Amino acid sequence: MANKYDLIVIGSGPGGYVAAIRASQLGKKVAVVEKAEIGGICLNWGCIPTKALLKSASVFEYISHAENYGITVKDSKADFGGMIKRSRGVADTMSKGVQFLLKKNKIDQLLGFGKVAANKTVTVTADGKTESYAADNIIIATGGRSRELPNLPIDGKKIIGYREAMSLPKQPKKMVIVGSGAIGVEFAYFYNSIGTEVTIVEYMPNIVPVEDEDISKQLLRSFKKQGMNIMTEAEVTSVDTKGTGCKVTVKTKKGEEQIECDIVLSAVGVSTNIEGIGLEDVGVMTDRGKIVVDDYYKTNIPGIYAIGDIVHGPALAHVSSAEAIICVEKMCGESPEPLDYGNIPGCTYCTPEIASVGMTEKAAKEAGYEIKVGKFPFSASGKAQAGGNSEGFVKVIFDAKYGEWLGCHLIGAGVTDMIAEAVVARKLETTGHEIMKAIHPHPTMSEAIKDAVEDAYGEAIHL
Amino acid sequence: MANKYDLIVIGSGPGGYVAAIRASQLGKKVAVVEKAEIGGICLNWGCIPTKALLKSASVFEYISHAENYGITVKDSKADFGGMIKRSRGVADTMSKGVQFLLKKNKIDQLLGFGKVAANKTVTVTADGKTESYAADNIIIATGGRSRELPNLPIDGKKIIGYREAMSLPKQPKKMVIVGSGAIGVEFAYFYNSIGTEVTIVEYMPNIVPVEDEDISKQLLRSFKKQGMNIMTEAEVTSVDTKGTGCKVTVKTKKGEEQIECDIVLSAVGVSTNIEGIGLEDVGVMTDRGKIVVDDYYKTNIPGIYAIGDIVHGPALAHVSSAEAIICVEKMCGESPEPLDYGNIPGCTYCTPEIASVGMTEKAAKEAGYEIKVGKFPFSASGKAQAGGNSEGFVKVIFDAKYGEWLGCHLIGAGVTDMIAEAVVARKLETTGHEIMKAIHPHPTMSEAIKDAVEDAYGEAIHL
Amino acid sequence: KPAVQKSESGRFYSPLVMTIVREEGISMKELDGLTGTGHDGRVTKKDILALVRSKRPKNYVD
Ligand SMILES: Cc1cc2nc3c(=O)[nH]c(=O)nc-3n(C[C@H](O)[C@H](O)[C@H](O)COP(=O)(O)OP(=O)(O)OC[C@H]3O[C@@H](n4cnc5c(N)ncnc54)[C@H](O)[C@@H]3O)c2cc1C
Ligand SMILES: Cc1cc2nc3c(=O)[nH]c(=O)nc-3n(C[C@H](O)[C@H](O)[C@H](O)COP(=O)(O)OP(=O)(O)OC[C@H]3O[C@@H](n4cnc5c(N)ncnc54)[C@H](O)[C@@H]3O)c2cc1C
Repeated sequence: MANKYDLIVIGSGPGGYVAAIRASQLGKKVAVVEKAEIGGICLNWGCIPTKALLKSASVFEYISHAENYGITVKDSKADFGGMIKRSRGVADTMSKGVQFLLKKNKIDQLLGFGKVAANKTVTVTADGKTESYAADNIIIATGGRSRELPNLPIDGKKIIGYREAMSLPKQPKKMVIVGSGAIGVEFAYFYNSIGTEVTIVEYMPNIVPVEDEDISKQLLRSFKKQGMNIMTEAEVTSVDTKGTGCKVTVKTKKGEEQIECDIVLSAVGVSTNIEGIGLEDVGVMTDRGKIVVDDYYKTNIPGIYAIGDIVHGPALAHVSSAEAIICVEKMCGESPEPLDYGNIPGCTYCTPEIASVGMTEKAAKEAGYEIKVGKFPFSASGKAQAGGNSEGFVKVIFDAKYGEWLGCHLIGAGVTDMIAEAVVARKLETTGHEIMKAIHPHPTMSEAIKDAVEDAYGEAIHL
Repeated sequence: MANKYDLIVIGSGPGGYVAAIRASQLGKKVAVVEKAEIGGICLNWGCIPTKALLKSASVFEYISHAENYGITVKDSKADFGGMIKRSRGVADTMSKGVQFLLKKNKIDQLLGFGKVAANKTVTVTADGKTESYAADNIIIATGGRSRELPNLPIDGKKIIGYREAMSLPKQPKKMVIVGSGAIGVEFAYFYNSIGTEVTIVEYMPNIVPVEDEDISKQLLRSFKKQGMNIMTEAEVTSVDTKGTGCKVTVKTKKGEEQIECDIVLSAVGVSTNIEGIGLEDVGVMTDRGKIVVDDYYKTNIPGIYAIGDIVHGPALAHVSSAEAIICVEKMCGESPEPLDYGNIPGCTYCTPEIASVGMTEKAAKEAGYEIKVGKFPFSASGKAQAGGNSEGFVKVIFDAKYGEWLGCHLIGAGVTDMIAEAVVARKLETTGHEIMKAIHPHPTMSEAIKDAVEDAYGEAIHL
Repeated sequence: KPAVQKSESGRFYSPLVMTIVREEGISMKELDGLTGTGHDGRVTKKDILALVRSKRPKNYVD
């Protein structure tokens, strides 16, 4: 077979393209198979285009409150089409950027549907033609797609998933968003802030249910203040799409309720793309929709690896990329440390932003720790006051016995850029002491982390 | 003497008020003497009100570029008076906040001019009356004021210092700013962005001369793009204020030049408030305008300490506060570590923001290190693209031998909230390895730090 | 207050490791004798907790 590679990666998302580049850096001959856009969901339909929309929304919000900053604005309008266009443009630029990186690293791009086959072969089908490629190693990084609930079948018009939500032809007047994880609340913030009437329906008692309860409560307060309608412990039992709009039936603890809207966004999680890619043919083991791998992302079949959204662990771009590097370095004979899944930050980019790493207060208690908790509200921060961003707080959790930094939970302006401090400090096995004694510059939002740690240790100056 | 304290602090800035609160926490009976506003320069005429103005400017800039984000704005106007009023309001709120904290900690506020006198006494003079107070310990934290150059005497009308610059009755049309340290460039950005024609005159070859040269060059490019006129290796030799405006004579390498403007802002540094406060009477040693202290801020006179802008080290609020805590803890018999002056971040809040810690490339080379340098431009960052903030970069400097993180230099949007990662990691004695292996969330600006470290180690994925 | 201490061998230990060492009364010599599983043999929380567990000193509660 002429087409022989050291490594073939199926899927070009932040798992796949990073794996390919790292392998190429380590001297391997590499190809990437991609059936849709280079860069995967993350660059084309996930992380990046949503952040572009959210930036438009936050600029629009500043304009709406311009007089607070000593600026008079006569007349402003959110141009929905313009925002969508900008977002698609940013996604495009980033996708081209990855194409450039792949070329620069001499990685072949095999466009088409990839499938693993016997004897370490990958078949690529495009336009009805199938080619075979041999490889010493294969990494599967085919990522995910919107999960569908039985009562909420996505039709792409009135009941939509995230793709349609970021490319609608016109702005809906009323929207029901089902699910309040990161994707749900990001779209909720975006649409609400540009004038759509938004209702969030969440099955659990709290919105952003994976976060610390205090964070959920703050976001609830903030979102209500922004004018959203929020229903928790609630479930969509059916959607009637026969008329001009939708009639959504929601079951709550108080009974059933009907909500009318133009569009229902289903944001209830992600399913994995593991069907029809040959796993059964070669015998790759899966478990509840995920491919089973070891600490270095080896499947049960020698030479076949899997990373990203299709393996256990949180479905996040930075996790996919980290797994990619560990997988490839190990494959190439280096000795990377396994990923510490206990130290992975999660971010949500609505306003106020949320960022957290480590255990929630509840999880720490359930794990049997005796804890010290510290909190610092941005309302007491000089920089937050100066910036007009005094909503939110920092919450830190320490083990009372050894001083380990068990968890850090932030909600407020710009906190997604502040959580790295906690990740790095935890990686370096800090205790609270070092954070208090590291000089945080004044005036910054990041000082609030130090202030919260001081609070945990009973030494808060600014409270 | 009835008025007996464990500790009297002269000056209520971020040095003084923090010292007072920490001492009160440790069980001391404390008073603070203040002749002007509680909270010092920082809260009233420094860090905080300038950041309020800068926020107004950046909101105004967003409005001016609203169409980039898919927003149409018909008519917008910077209301200079409104911006100033907001800034004064924020300063006021913060000053009241500190008054509240002092009360809460049962610290007496002695309003008037404080002086140290023999036998550990402090005299406080207000409205012509002088009271004496005894104390076991005295901390001097009287801070600084605008430095005046002989050729640039501040008249408060046409040749002004920072106080007037943040409280002018009306916006100048043309302004010459002398000095391009943090204060100079922050005002330059503010005034230029709201429509004042700004010229910066800097004596040194680079603007922001304490920063790494690459940072200075980037800021120069950015400021020129924003339309400022920038003169380096230039010196104001005289200002003629006789006419309606000012005629500023600037000596450059090419010869002399005359610039007309409404207002000249002198931003050439800070002098210390050490005159007339009794230092000579009690024999406190000074050296070139600063009070001489040891590692724990003791002066040569037992029981008298000095902290903040009036002692050696960078004149920054976070330094004053850190010194305050170390000074007080030591005084109270604890064992604080001395401050590591090599790990103090410096921030400048113009757009693009600047944040740095540790050595510049030049300093590292001069210190004899063999170095590894890594750089990552925000133009290659997905978050920066999505946010429309692709100007600037991250530059990191490592010791090639042991991997020590010698310096970190950031310029770009929001970087003042990102530098804490480097400060904390350096405090925890990281090498580059741990930074690369700590999972930075995607998509964030903070990823660029990890990317720059990867570049230093020859493992950059995204370059 | 946990100060960052240096070992006699000059090895660097993380603040968390040092806190555990102090809390559990482990000697610097024992610590220096430990082989770490971290990057470049660094002793991590995991390694020191394993030592604590193996010794089960009086004040250790499982
Ligand atoms: C709206 C939204 C917002 C998000 N925001 C964030 C965020 O802010 N931060 C964050 O960390 N994560 C975010 N995520 C999650 C993030 O996008 C995913 O975790 C990440 O993209 C997973 O990377 P991956 O490489 O595993 O797979 P993907 O990015 O899903 O890439 C898989 C690629 O494989 C291709 N592919 C699939 N099957 C085949 C096949 N058989 N043959 C060839 N190619 C194939 C797909 O076309 C796709 O391009 C978001 C997700 C969504 C939907
Ligand atoms: C425009 C500007 C912007 C700045 N921005 C920043 C920034 O962003 N970040 C940063 O870190 N630093 C910044 N600084 C520097 C910062 O303000 C100072 O480093 C800090 O205020 C020093 O604190 P301090 O406690 O030593 O003194 P100060 O804050 O100067 O406080 C001293 C106090 O003592 C009082 N006082 C003086 N003499 C007497 C006396 N004899 N009796 C009674 N009271 C007396 C004064 O009235 C004053 O209130 C800025 C400074 C300026 C001017």
